[in-house]
Parts: sequence; C-alpha cells; structure tokens
Amino acid sequence: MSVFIDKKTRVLVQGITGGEGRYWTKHMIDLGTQVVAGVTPGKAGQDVEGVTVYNTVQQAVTATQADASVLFVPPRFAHDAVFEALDAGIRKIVVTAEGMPLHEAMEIRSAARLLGATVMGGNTTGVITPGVAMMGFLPYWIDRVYRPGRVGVMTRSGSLTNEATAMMVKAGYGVSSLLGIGGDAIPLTRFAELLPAFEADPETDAVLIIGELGGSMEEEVAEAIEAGLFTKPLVAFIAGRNAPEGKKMGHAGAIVSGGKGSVAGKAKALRAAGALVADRPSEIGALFDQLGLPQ
Amino acid sequence: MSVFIDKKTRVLVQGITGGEGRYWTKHMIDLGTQVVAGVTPGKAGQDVEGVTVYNTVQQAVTATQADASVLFVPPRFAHDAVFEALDAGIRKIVVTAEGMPLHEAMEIRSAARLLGATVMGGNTTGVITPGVAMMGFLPYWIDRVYRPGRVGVMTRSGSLTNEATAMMVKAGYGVSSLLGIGGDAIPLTRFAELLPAFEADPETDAVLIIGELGGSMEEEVAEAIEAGLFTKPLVAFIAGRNAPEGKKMGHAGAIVSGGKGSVAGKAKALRAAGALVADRPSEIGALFDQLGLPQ
Amino acid sequence: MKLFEYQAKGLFAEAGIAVPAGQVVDNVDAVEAAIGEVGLPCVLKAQVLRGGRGKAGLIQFATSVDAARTKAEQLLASDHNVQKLLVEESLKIEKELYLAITVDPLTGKALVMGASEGGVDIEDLAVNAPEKIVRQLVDIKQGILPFQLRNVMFGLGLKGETFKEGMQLLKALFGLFSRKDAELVEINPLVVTADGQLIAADGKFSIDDSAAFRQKGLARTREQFDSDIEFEAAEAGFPYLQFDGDIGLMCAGAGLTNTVYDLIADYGGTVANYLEFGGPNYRRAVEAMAFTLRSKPKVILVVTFGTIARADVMAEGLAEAIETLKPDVPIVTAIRGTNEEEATEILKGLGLEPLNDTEAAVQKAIALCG
Amino acid sequence: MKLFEYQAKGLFAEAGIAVPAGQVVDNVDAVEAAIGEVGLPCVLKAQVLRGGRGKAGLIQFATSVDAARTKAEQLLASDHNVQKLLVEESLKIEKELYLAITVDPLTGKALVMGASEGGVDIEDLAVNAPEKIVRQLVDIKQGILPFQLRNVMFGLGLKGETFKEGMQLLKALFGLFSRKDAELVEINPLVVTADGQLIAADGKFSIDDSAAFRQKGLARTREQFDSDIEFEAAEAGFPYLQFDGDIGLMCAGAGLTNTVYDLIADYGGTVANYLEFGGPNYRRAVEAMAFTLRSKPKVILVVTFGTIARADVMAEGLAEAIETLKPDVPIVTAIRGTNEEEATEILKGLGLEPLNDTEAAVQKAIALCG
Repeated sequence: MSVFIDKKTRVLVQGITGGEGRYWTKHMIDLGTQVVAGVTPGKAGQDVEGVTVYNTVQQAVTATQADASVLFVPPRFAHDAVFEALDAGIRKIVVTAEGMPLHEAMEIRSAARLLGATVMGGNTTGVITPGVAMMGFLPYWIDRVYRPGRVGVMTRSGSLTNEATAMMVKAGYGVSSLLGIGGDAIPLTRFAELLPAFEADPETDAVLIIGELGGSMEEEVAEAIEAGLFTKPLVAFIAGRNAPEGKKMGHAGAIVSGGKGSVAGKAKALRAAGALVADRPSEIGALFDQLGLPQ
Repeated sequence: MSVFIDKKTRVLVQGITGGEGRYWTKHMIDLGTQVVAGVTPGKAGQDVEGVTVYNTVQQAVTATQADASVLFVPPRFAHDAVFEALDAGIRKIVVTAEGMPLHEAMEIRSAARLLGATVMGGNTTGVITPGVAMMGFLPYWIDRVYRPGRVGVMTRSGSLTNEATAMMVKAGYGVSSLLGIGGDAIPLTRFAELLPAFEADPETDAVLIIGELGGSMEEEVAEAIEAGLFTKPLVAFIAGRNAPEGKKMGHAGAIVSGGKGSVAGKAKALRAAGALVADRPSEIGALFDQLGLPQ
Repeated sequence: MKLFEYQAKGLFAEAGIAVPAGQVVDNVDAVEAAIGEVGLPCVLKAQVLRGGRGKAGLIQFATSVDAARTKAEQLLASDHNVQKLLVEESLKIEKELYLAITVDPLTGKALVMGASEGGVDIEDLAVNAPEKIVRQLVDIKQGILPFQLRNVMFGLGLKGETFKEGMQLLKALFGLFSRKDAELVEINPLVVTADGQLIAADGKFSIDDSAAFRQKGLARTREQFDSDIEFEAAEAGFPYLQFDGDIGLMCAGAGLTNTVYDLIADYGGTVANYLEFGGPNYRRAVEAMAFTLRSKPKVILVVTFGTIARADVMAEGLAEAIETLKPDVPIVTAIRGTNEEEATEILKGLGLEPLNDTEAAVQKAIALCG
Repeated sequence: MKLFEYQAKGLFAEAGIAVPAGQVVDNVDAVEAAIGEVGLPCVLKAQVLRGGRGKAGLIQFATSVDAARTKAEQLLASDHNVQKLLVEESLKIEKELYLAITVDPLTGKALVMGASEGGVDIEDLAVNAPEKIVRQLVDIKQGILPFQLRNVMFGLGLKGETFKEGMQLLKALFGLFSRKDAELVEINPLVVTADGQLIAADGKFSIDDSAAFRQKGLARTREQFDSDIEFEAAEAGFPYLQFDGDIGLMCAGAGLTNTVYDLIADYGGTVANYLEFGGPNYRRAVEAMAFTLRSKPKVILVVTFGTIARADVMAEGLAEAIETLKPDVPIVTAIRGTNEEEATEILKGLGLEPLNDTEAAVQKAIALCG
C-alpha cells in the first residue's frame, strides 16, 4: 500500500509536450510510474516517451481510463486544466504551476471539496512513493536525497524538501510516501486532510511535516493530533522562525501577517500535541532516533 | 417512520408573515407539525400563530435548531431563500413558489446535488404524512381527499393530486406519505431520487405516481424498477395522453416537444417494468384492488 | 417566449456572432431595397415560430428581383400567419454544423450540444446516431471554460482558424444563453463557408417566461401568437390556448387540465379553449370567463380541486362573472377544495347544479354540446 | 500588490461607494487648492502602505490653511517615505463600523467580515471578542447573494435606509473584490454619518500579484516599494527584499530561503538582501547577481536544492555572472539537485569551493564577513 499513488495508478500528464512535461514524463516512467496518456490541445496523435498524446482529457480518459493527472501547464491555464480533469472524472490531481491566481485557486478548492477530489498544489514539486511511482518533479534518483523507507512526508516546500529528506537519508531513514501540497497561499489540499491516509498506511511508521511560517496548516495538524485523529509519531520542521513580519521571502503562503502564522505559534501548538519539532533540518534525524524508529 | 417529515422535524417557515405563510402555518401546526421558527427579513420579534419570527435563517437555526424549511416566498426570491437555508445548514427544503426563473432553478438543483440536500419544488403543494405533519398547503382536513394509509404518493401536480387521492380514499386506500415534487421544468428533486425512501419506509406498501406529459421522470422510475432499486408495487396515472404537441397547458414541465415526453412512451416504459398504469383517476382504486393491497 | 429568427440573429450579431447579411421586410415593395443590400441570389425566409419551414415551403430562393417579389407575395399571403420576411444573402456553404445550448434538468447544468452534421433534425440524430452528438455540461454559475469550448470544437472536427473562431463563437453564444435567461439557443445550420468562416445561418432562441421580469428588452408581441385572443390573454397574465371545438375549459393546474382534456377526448367531446384558472388567476373569474367566451364555446366547463385556490372564492367569482357577462351558454362546474361546501351553496344559488366528480362533469358538458 | 488609500478610494468611488471629498497632493503648495475643494477642518493623510498610521503620527488634522501647510511639510519630510498626501474633508461621525472581504483558505470561499465596532484593530477584536465579528462565506463564482448582504447588515445592527445603503455598498465592494482579483479589501472605519450615510473613511486594497496579468489598470509604481532596488527587481521579475546586514542571499524557494535566513540569525550573521534565484529565475544568474551586488554585501551566499532548477545550469550561470560582473566579494555556494556533480566541477573550475551542506555554507559565509 502507498499513499496517493501506486503502481496501479493510471497517470495522465496534462501539458506533456512542453519542455518540463517531456523531461519529467521520462523520469516518472523511469521510476516505474504507469503514465498512460498525455494531453496537449491540438497535438493529438503525437508521442512523448512512448506515451500517446490526446487533444482533451475527456478523450484521454475514454481511451486509457486514466485516473490521476499531473499538470505541467503554466499558472494561467492551471484552473482550466484542473476543471478539465475534474469534468472528465479524475479525482487525483497534482498542480505543479507556481502562481495560479488566488481567485482561481479558491474556485478549485471549493469545487474539489464538494466533489471529494484531492488536488495537490499549486506550486508543488509533486508526490512520490520512492521505488514505486511519482507524479511531479522530485530528483528521486539522487541516492543521498531519496530512498525508500518508512517515514511519510508532507511538505509545503520544494528545495527545502530535498534538504530535509537528504538529512533523513543521512540519519538512516527513508521515505514511505511524500506528498507535496505546495507553497501557494491557498493550498488546494491541506496537511490535516492528508493525515488519515498516512494513519491508514501500514508502510508508514511516522510522519515528517516540512512546514513554513504563514497560514494555519501546522496548527490544524496539532488539532488533529489532539483530537486523536492521528496517532503515529510526528516530527516537524518549520522554516521562518526569524523571518521579519510582513516580508514575503519566496512564495505567497510564506508570510506572517497580523501576528498570525508565526513559527513560534506553530511549534508551540505541535509540541503541546506531543509532536517533536526540529529547529533546523540537521536535527531531524536525531528526532527520529529519539522516537526509536526502525531505520 | 415516515418519509421526509415526521413529528421530530423542526420546521422553519420562510416568508411566514405573508398571507399564505400565515394561513398555512396555522394549518401545519393544527396537524401537529412542529413549526419552530419563521423568517421574514426586518420582522424579527413578531409572532405568527405562536411562532417567533427571525430576520435571517441563520438566526432562526441558531435559536431553534430548525432542520427543514418550507418557503412561502414569491418566485423571484425563492433562489435567495433556498441558498439562505442551505447556507444555514438546512438540508430539507420545500419550495412552493411557481415560476422560479429556470437558470436559478438550475443553480439550486446543481448545488443541492453537491450538498446532498433534498429540495422539493418549485411549484409544489408540499409534502405531508397524513395525521403526522405537513410542509406546504394540502387540504388534509377534507376527509374525502386525505386519510392516513399505506400508499406512498409522489406527484408533479397540485389539483390533480387532490383528485387522485380522493379517488384512493373512495376506493378505501389512504396515504402513508405524499411528496409533491412540483410542476416546474426543472424539478429540484426527481421522482426516481425519492424511490429509496419509499422502499425503506415500513409504513408504505405501494407507491402511486401522479405524472404528466413532458420530461423523463416517469421513464427514470421505470429504469429504477428494472434495475431492482425499487421493489414495491407501483401504480401510475399520467395526465396528458391527448395533449397536442408543443402546446403548454399549465406549467412549464408539462409539454411534449421534439417527440419526447409523451404519455404513451411513459406508460409503455412503466408497464414494461411491471408497474400498473391507470388511464384515468377513477381507475386508480381498481388497480390497487388488483394488487390485493390491504386497504 | 420563442424569438423569431430575425430577433435571434439580432442578438447573435450584438454578441459578435457572424450572421448572413439580411433585412426584415413586411411588404413586397420593400423586397427590392433589401436585395440592394444583400445581393442576388437571395433567400426569403418567412418569420414564423414553427419548425420545418423548409418542408412547408416557407423558405424560398430567388435569383431575380421579380422572382423575389412574387415569392414574397406568396409567403406573406400564405395561411401560416406570416407577418415578416427575412431577406438574406445566399451563403457559399462548405459544411453545415449544429450547435445548441439548452438545460439539463438532471444535473441542473447547461448542456452544449454540437454535431458535425448540421441542417439535420437533432432529435433524429439523437435517436439514430447519438455518437455523432458532442455533449458538454457547463456550470451556469461558472460560465463556459476554455476546455469546454475545446471539447466541443474538437468534437465538431474544426481546425486552425476555424477552430479558434468556433471557440469565440461558442463563448459568445454561452454568454447570450446566460444573460438572456434562455431555455434554448440553437444555430442550425452553423455554416462553415468556403473560406473557413463560421456563420449562423438560422437561429432559434427561447427565453424563460419566468425570467421575463428581468428581460424587458425582449417584449412579447402579437406576432408571437397565432391569434389576437391568445396574445391578449398572455398580456393579461392568463395562460390560454385556442382550439376549435365545443367546450370552453376553465381549469386549475396543468395536471388536472390535461386530465380533463384527456377525458373530453375519451368521451368524444372537443375543446374550444383552455384557460388557466388556477394560481393567482383564481380570483379573476370575470376576466377569465370573458376570454373563454371569446372562443365561442357551446358550454363552459370549470374544473378545479383547489390547493392555494379556495373553492368559495372561485364560486363567488363565477357568480360575479355570470352577473356581469350574462353568458348565453350553460356552465358546468366541479369546484372542490378548501371551503367546498360554501362553494356548493353559492353555485346552487346561481341556479347551477354543481358537481364534485370530474368525470361526471366532463360527461355532462359533452352532453350539453348536443 | 497593496494599493495606497487614495487608489483604493478611487476604486470605491468608481463602484459607487461613498468616500470623503478629497484631493491627492505631492507638495505643500498644492495643499491650499485642495482645502478649497474639501473645506476646513480637514485631514492630512500620508499615503504609505504601512498600518498604524494614526499612532505613527501620519494622519494629522488641521483647522486652518497655515496649519495644514505646516503639517503637510512635516509629513512629506518624515522618514516614512511619504510621497503623497490625501487631503480630505473632516466627517461628522455618528458611528464607526468595520467591513472587509478576504479569502478563506479552508473553504476556498470569499469571507466577508463585519463589526459594529469599527476603527479598531480587527485582529485584536478577533482575539478578544470574536462574537462581535459577523462572518459570511461567499462562493466566488456565484457572487454575493441578497441573504448574505442581509446577514452582514443585520449583524452590523443597521436599520432602515442605512441598512439598504449598506446592502448596496457591500454588493459593490464584493463586485470590486471579484473583478479586481483582490486578496483583501477593507473599509475601516466605515463611517455612519449623523444623517445615516455610509462613507468609506479609510480603505485597504490588496491585489493578487498572480493575477496582475489581467489587472493591467493597476500598474506597480515606485511608491509601493521602500527602495529603488526593490522596485526595479520587482519590475524585472525577481522577488527581492532589502535588509541592512552583510550576506547577500541568492536562494531558491521560500522554505529553503527562510531556513537559511534562520540559520544565519542562529549563527550570529546578518542578511544584506534576499533574492529569489529559483523558479524561472534560475537561468538568470547575471541579472540576479547584479541586483544582489547593489545591496553591498560582504559575501554572496548561494543556496539551492534544485527541483525544476538544474544545478549545472545554475553553476554555468554563476560562471557567466562572475565573468561579467567581476564581483569583489567572496561567493559561497551550496548548489544541489539534478546534475549536481557537473555543477560541482563547474564551480571548482571557477576557483570556488562548492559545499553541499547548507549549515556549513552558512557558517562559512558568516566567517567570511569577518
């Protein structure tokens, strides 16, 4: 069992004929992901890395029974592409685009909730079950960054994720499944909503959350633990302890404003709920050791 | 047990201070319906038949835990009133207004489906479980028209419903629960969607459908029977056998156009599925006799 | 409310959808000037609301001014109630498509339908070759999204510039559908010209009557009705249909009305007119009976089984109507519902013999027609 | 992008929301003419984007032209980067309300918030008396419905004509929120005047940067930035912040950047600037380094752990930047990710000592600052 994606997931790539789409389709396939179709309007009949391209998601789904989609489309077209996937019945979607307009993200979040769909992103590096399958662009082939293991990871970051998983590998731990929810101001799926999947996953012994200043997602995780909805050990690293108020370093979600979303508040809530919080990435491994987790 | 409404249902009346709202609130209460609140914007604090009036549905629900709402508001305001009820968490709504704009009905139907709400109408005379409770304006106190019994009724009509139930009473049968889905072109709930409730209701032995020309709701019922989703005996009367094509006698739903929605087609589908179809209201009683139904 | 072709095309043009060059004329003398605008050969299209105009001879081609005048004269004089003609340029047709937007009662969404075989009857196509119809549901609140436009245009088999033009056209058409509270907008055929342009060669447009209050730009006119009386009744707020039989029908509710109509037919009677006496009209008996009498019935049959409508109020109204209008035809009633006992007394006081059984009332009315 | 008060009020006025009579001035001599328009007493409001202007002395009242000139002079000369003043009429205030629309990330809906105690800090109210805040979620696709307007207006305790005016105002404000891709619109205080009028006495308006492509009417201007370099970097597409420390930071990704910033602080270093070197900017090393050098850093620290960004491309870019710009400060790198071995070789070829540990890189950079 794995979380979100496994060998049976029939993956569609929207925007497959673009540079990034091509490049990462190859890597997804190399890992063993079952990429069954691609979509680029007007490019039907082309072939990318052995994958057939269709004009519309509807056609791709009809032809291939694709049941998950990863989007390599520019942010302005992400809204349309997500609704195209939803309309065709796809309920697992990964949005890599950074900088989708906020109101469009709202529409997606609202629609996905009503439809029971899980949309990861925007601005996510994707999801991966190392050794099994990937939707996105994580450099899984770099041994010192990714290796299969028993720690589930949820993250708001891209490069920091690699930093943190590299620290895990260094300390002897690997990843069961990693879900990037992305760095946008309105993540289309929130940390707490993913906890049940990790709770149910027999291949996950503990979860690492890579959080950031801003928003309230880390606090929601603390609430879920307090409510008994998640019972496995949880370790967190949250970036931005010293970030100046009102200054945005990087993407939209990572900002403290109106006194809300500070790392201190998040760490306090998580610790109160029984989670372990690392002050820097290099401490993550030691915290897993402290849990007595099998490596 | 009853269908849609029972003694425990906490009924709100939107538009309670209007003439019809007042008049039928009294009748609903007289039957034993638990009317807990009324809403008319700007009339908070008034009292109608002993029922407190609130400015907003939100306030009414907070104060009284109302969980169902019947609307006595004009058709132009029905859309707003339905969304107000949905927004306040109410999931059972009866819309009596005739002539709600079609596009607004579409919005309601679409939203109700996503929310799992049941909205009856527009243009319905309401729902009743004789002897128990009512939301709407059925003249239940006329003995020869309504009496409690074991036949569930679903209807698209108002006055024809009374005609048909009077025929049932004449033949010795009574009503378990009656659900008026209304005569609009886009009924907010469709016949087939209500079959499971009647199937599950131990107080319902058989169902009478009072249909009309136009639309495809009777055909959907036939499909549900064929699919084994409804197994109790079913009798139907469908008005409009001789109606000229393209002519609208009465409300928007009752028209045959493009060769679709003819009574002949509906009757044929229902008979093929094993239902009994009356050619006129006076035959309804005999068909129940034929079923050997207890009176 | 159904719009005439020329009105539909007027809305299309405003929304940026290409339509053939055309002029509306209501007399033969205006035809020549119209041809001056649209050129020859031209098409003369009778502006009537019925379908199947081609087969009924209501669309004519002309290659000369004289021929056009003659044909226009014939069309205007036909027995199809033709008040106006649309004189249009003749198009160079490469291909005909079908495009329409309507409502899907099942999902509560707008339904876009397209077919690459236009000019045909879409209902026939739906039965005989449903796979040739592209369907796309659209959330009315959200409006049509680019992928939905693409789905339809790929389904129609368009390419290149025509594809892009098609996307714009459908977007504009959906905007119209939405803004105008349409029940149906249909372009059939949607013509692809030899140079790849898309032109709406015909147009159907039906506006939701229940939204008329916010669509004031599109007023009801006499032309939309087959008779003066139907137009006047509609203006007065009475749903009314004119037939050519014996029994004037004042009925409450679609279900009961259709049932009574069925029973009259079953028992060998005929209907002079139908007037909706229910809903808000139950308090307007005098006006209702006045309209009914204009259909020259041999008998008036009043059948109600009141819901909101109260039986006593209806009976009082009939008393006033009889007093005011002094109808010279017999009146048969079956008025039931709230306060029906009082109603019975009132009607008996008028010298009527009120019934409370629908079939008995129908049979009596037929008998009275002799 | 945050708008200045005068810009927000310009949008309010266009949408039919009443604002005080006011004029924008950028020099003392224009004050007298402005007072001619708005009358005396008047209010002088420094147009800056920071909050708490009242406490900071950036809002001043004047009862004479002379006093106004003096205060205007002081405001324009203050160290708050004040480029413009808004000179406004003084309102007759009966009551102050709070009204705002923002986004609710949890539901994906717009969130309308109101409070009958305006002029206060809504965050304080949310903590200390949350029951005083009316909240109404609104579906962004559907727009705000009448009942939602009523819910808010009843919550604000309005009555009669002021209630109706409030409904119109909120409807207009929601329209703006929606059309302008706003992150936040806020009227605080929303003044109820002695005669029951509603006037937006202050306005905050923040537009989603990601939607700037379709909000071209609201161009970014120099005034919105604290420094020339931040403005120019933004124009060039580089997220950039100016600090006053030692280390020039070229980093990829918010998470990693904030981590590096934390580590620098933990180890006792300071930051000269932050420049986002990730996303599409990873191929623009020359420009990136040029901006970074303008912050006068003692050392440049480059930390990336590439996702889309490829390490070798970044390293090649740095090589070009060093060649082009010939920076006179040391460069510390921790460039990891796809093709990191090639990157390491390239950097070594430049005479650098590439690291692959973030903490080690931070410590080295701090050490080099001396």
